[in-house]
Amino acid sequence: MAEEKKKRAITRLESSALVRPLVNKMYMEGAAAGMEGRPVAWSMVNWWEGDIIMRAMDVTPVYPENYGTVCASDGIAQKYLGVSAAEGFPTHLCGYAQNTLGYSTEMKKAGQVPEGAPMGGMAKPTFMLCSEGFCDARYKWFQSLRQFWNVPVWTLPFPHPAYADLSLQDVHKVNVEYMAVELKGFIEFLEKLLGKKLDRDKLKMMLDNQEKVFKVWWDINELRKARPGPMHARDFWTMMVPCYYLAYDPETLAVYQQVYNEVKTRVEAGISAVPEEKYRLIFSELPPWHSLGFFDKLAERGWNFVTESPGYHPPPPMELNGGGDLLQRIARWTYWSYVNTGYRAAKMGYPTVGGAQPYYNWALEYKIDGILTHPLVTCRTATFWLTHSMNVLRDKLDIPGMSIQGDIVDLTVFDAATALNQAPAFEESMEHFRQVRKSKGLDW
Amino acid sequence: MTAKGLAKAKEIYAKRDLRVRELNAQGKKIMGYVCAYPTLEMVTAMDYVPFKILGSMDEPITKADTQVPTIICPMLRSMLDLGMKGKVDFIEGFIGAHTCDCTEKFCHLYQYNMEFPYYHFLDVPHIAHEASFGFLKSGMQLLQKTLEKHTGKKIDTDRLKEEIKKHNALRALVRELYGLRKQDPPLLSGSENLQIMLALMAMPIEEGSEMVRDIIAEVKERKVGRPVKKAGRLLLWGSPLTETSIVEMIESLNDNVVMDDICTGTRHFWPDVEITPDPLDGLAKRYLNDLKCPRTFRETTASFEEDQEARFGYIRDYAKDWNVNGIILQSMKYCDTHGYEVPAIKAYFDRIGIPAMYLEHEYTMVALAPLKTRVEAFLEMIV
Amino acid sequence: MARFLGIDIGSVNTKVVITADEELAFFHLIPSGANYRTASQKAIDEVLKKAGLALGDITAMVATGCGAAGAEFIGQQTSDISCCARGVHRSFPGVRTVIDIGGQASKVLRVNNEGRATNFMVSERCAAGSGRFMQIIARVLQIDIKDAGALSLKSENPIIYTTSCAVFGESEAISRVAEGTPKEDILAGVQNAIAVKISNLIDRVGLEEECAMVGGGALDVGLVKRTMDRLGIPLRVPEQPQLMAAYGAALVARENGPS
Amino acid sequence: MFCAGIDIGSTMTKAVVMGDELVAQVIGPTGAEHRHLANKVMEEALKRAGIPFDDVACIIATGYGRINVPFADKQITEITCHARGVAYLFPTVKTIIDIGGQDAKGIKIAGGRVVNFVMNDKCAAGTGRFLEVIAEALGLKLNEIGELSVRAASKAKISNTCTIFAEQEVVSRIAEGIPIEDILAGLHEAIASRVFRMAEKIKIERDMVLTGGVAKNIGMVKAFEDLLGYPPLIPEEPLLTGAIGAALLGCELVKKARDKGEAFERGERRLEAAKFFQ
Repeated sequence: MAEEKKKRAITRLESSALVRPLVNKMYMEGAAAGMEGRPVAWSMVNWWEGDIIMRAMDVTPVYPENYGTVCASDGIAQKYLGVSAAEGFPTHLCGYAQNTLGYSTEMKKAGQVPEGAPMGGMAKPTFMLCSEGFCDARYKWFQSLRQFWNVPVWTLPFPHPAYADLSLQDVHKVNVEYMAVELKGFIEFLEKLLGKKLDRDKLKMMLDNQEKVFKVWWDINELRKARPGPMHARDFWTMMVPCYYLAYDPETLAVYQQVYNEVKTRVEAGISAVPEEKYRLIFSELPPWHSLGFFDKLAERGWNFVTESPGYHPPPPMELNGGGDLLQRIARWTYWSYVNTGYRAAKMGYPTVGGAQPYYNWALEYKIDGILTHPLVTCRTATFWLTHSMNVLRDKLDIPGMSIQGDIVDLTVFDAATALNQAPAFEESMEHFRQVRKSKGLDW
Repeated sequence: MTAKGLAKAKEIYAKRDLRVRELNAQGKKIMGYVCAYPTLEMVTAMDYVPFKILGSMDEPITKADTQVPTIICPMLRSMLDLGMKGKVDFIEGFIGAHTCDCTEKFCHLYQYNMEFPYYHFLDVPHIAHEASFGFLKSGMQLLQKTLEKHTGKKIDTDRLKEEIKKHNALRALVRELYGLRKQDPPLLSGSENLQIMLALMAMPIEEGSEMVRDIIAEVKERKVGRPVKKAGRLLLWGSPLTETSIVEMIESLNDNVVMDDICTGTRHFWPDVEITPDPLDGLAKRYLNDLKCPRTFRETTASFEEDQEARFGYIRDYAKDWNVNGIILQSMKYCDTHGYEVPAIKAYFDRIGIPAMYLEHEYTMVALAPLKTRVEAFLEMIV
Repeated sequence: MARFLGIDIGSVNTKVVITADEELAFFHLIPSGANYRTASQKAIDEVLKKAGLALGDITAMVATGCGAAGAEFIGQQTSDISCCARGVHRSFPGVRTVIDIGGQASKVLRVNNEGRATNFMVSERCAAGSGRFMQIIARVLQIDIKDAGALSLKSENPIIYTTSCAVFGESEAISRVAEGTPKEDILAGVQNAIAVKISNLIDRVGLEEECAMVGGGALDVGLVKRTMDRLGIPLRVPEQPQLMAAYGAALVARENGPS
Repeated sequence: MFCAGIDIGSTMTKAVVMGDELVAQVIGPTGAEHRHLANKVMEEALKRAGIPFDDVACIIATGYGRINVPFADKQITEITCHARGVAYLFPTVKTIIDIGGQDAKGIKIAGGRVVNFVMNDKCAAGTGRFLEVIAEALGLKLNEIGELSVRAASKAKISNTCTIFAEQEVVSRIAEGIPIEDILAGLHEAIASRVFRMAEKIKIERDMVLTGGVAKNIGMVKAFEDLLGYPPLIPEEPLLTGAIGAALLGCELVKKARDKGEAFERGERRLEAAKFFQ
């Protein structure tokens, strides 16, 4: 009974239920392609750069990172982590990487998808696609996958310009052109590998759809700034996958449009995602997938997670100029998804740097009372900026932060009990800083 | 300072800012840099003394944990910590580079905390495609621009070529110095060598060349303090070592460390820069392709074995030429760049019959005893 | 004058406090033992006896500490961090940073001028970082924990433990004794080890003076001194440092009123 | 020719004298307070072997306390010694798991030689010490807790990793009325799987030999059997493998020297107490 009540603490979006089928479809496609011997690519989150081109060439990408979350919630990840360690990989490496390395070892041993692999497993790759984007340790990971899969690995470069350069349009021009040239190389690589030509009209159609998806997804997040917060982070996490991997797909667009409508209706009717919104919070980094009930317990206390790590959001409306050439358009969006926050920081005179900038902006726009960070022990990239972000919010905006350690794959790290025990103390901090903000004339 | 040769290296190693502070007091400007990738030839062409910013394994981290989590590269944490404690207040600015993920983020956060008058971040691509060289070149041009803007001076092509010659001269001397460890027993111990390398990264280039010249003469002559013959001839691979403690621990056992492939050793100095009509072409090639660090993705569509050959062949050549009978793959914890490399490199050397052991450490001088037991057992294993 | 009760059910001891309004009037402390529920009931009975009161005379009660969940009959519960903040603030209004050395973990918290926690950090659950380390070593050396602190102050050169594990530390202490190392040096070594862990926590939370040390560990004058030496600032220690969370719980009860 | 090996562990000192075979063995007083008295154990071993100190061709010290042993000619790490000793007793061995009082090791062997190893010496969780502490807390003997654990109906979970807090948790779980057998079964499984996970890093292969004090604990043996899917091999006296290996390696050193026509170079032996700390 108590369980039941907890489950209901967060009012989920009905339309978020439409997302699951898309994700399942994605996995079934992957498995099917493997069985029918069609080309399959193991691909990293590549920020809409490589996927769309692979899709246009009828390659079915499967995503080891996302599969890591699947294995984690299934519990089998623990086994794969052990196997990876047995192969000699240090245990401080990315949990998704260790999971994939373990999975690959097992699959190679079995000569097929290993026993007990969830969601039909990941089919043997025809080639692998890396991206340097955001976390460039990842290309080392796919490079080391070659000891299991003797197939080519292609790496998409991803410029990470300096903060000081971010206001310079000519730097962006150079960077986007470099990416576009490399995309050309990638297409040649694919055409040679697959023995077929890229259908540019198809690519253009997909790209148009992708840009529409960015737009509606962005608009949904704009709606979430309303008080009370109409959409809880839990709905975001449910829905983020298609935007990542299936943005080319008209179905995705259709679903997101329904989500938009539902959120809009909620805003107009003043419907909150939690019973009584006492505190508006940002949740930083990927959630503890295995114990999401944790958020219902906090929702009962009036904690509304109105937004979450900006890194998992689509790029904002484009502000960079440049030509309309297809590859340049693709490259520019991917590049923009990384530089937009620094670009904005530059315009604001650098109140902060790196991953902290978006938190700074969103804390202001969403009128945040607190930030709950979830450092992931095996994900340095996600964790690096969290301390700085908390400092900046506290020192510059008088918004307190609390931190609970967790991991992307090792579910044993996260300790909900301790966190809940500390919740009352953190509420005091939020109340305290509310007073401080008032005394400084801030409006929340 | 008056000391020469080994004594000088030891003195600067003991106090890495000793020489640069002296020069700074005499009006010389000091430019900090991070990792082996910033274009030092441009730095010296601007009459700066280059100073490699490093962490310290024996200074406890007390300030940096307010800024960064403890699960990132411990050396970068230490660098930030030392910076916040005012240990690098003599540098006018620093040049960062996108060598690895943590370094990229670190550079921006470091500048945010330190607010140096000058900061440039060089975005070095991780792949060596044809277009990548052009991309790095444009990055170097941007570096040149910001340097010129900051100093009000111009770098002309001839000056840059002169600088390249100077740096190449030092590189040649360093290779000659390493050559002295080919014989058995080596003329120079591994920890002495590391001291010299660390000193070289904290003094002017020509002064460094002179010091190395003196050392070469000195160790050829010296009667006392020569390493003795021991069973193990080890090659040390991996992440930067900024103190000699770990090498000393290793050499306190039945072996000499005769060669290395680490960021504060051969990697920094080994390849020369080819002097091309536009010097930036030669520089781009040297830093992106010839400089060997696991951070660069060496693309290959061939078999995994050929892949390994392309990635590790040069280390095998070291091992052959320096007659190595064991390899220690050392890396500080939380280093992804080296961590991912370990199984592939170990498999490679197992295949060609040189035993290798992975030694993970916490980038600290204390609690070396457990590591010592591991190295001891490794030696008992191979000799 | 209203009476409020606060109980802090810790991993080692259960402490209960009765206040007359905001004043700490009566307290009782017993080992938590194996069963938090029985311990808390017993402690409450005892303190009521001392105060000559019945449960009905208590206006409101709040339970805190790691065993609070086991004492649901008390009704209201809250975080020991908030309670600690409240208790210390009432004792030392000027204090802004609190170090709490508990039986299972150490905490550092920042407190505002109203006794609210504004930032905090809790150590990992490893005995080597908690008050338990000292108890273990004191037992090994056959010294009453009460005297350990005073003795440790005599230490000229504290040992440096070769291990970061309290259990191995125990064996190390034993064989050092056998090798003739003075007891005070062995004790002082423990205090230094803990002081290092404390200052790491403080580095992450940020130190703002005044600073106080509470919890059972604060009864150890040696630990207090060595922490002061390490931080380079004075530390304030309340008369009954181990009661601060229980006292704070009573103050929270007063704020909340009857449930 | 007689050689001696002495394995000074954190809780026990083991000494053997070997000729062509095992001549004498002594397992010395337990507890950290006796560590430094290794010389007494050595004397006892020599007495039982009936061999004068000076007639021992070579004395090798190994184990946690090997560093300052005044009466040893040479020190060799416990990793090499265990491997040698086990390979002597079980020529077919491929993997050794040794759980001592202060660490746990996994050793990979090919042709009697160490080819790979892994060890945990950071914390008591996952070492023999853990079980000792628990046994002490329960007022039981080490062998008793093993026997009890195998009688468990189900396995109770203990949430604390830290030995000290686990000890405390155990006590309160018993107070909650959870059968002691179930708690012990849970603990044995926890330690076994922690050590197992570590040893998997070098890929456990048959034959697998379990050594160290815990190999006498049938609860641990059972827990390992469950994890491995087959029973591990156990030496007759699982505590002695390190000392035996040390003695054997000593004999090899002496032979090597003699084959070269040289005399084996002894240390200046003094039969005095060993030191752990300066």
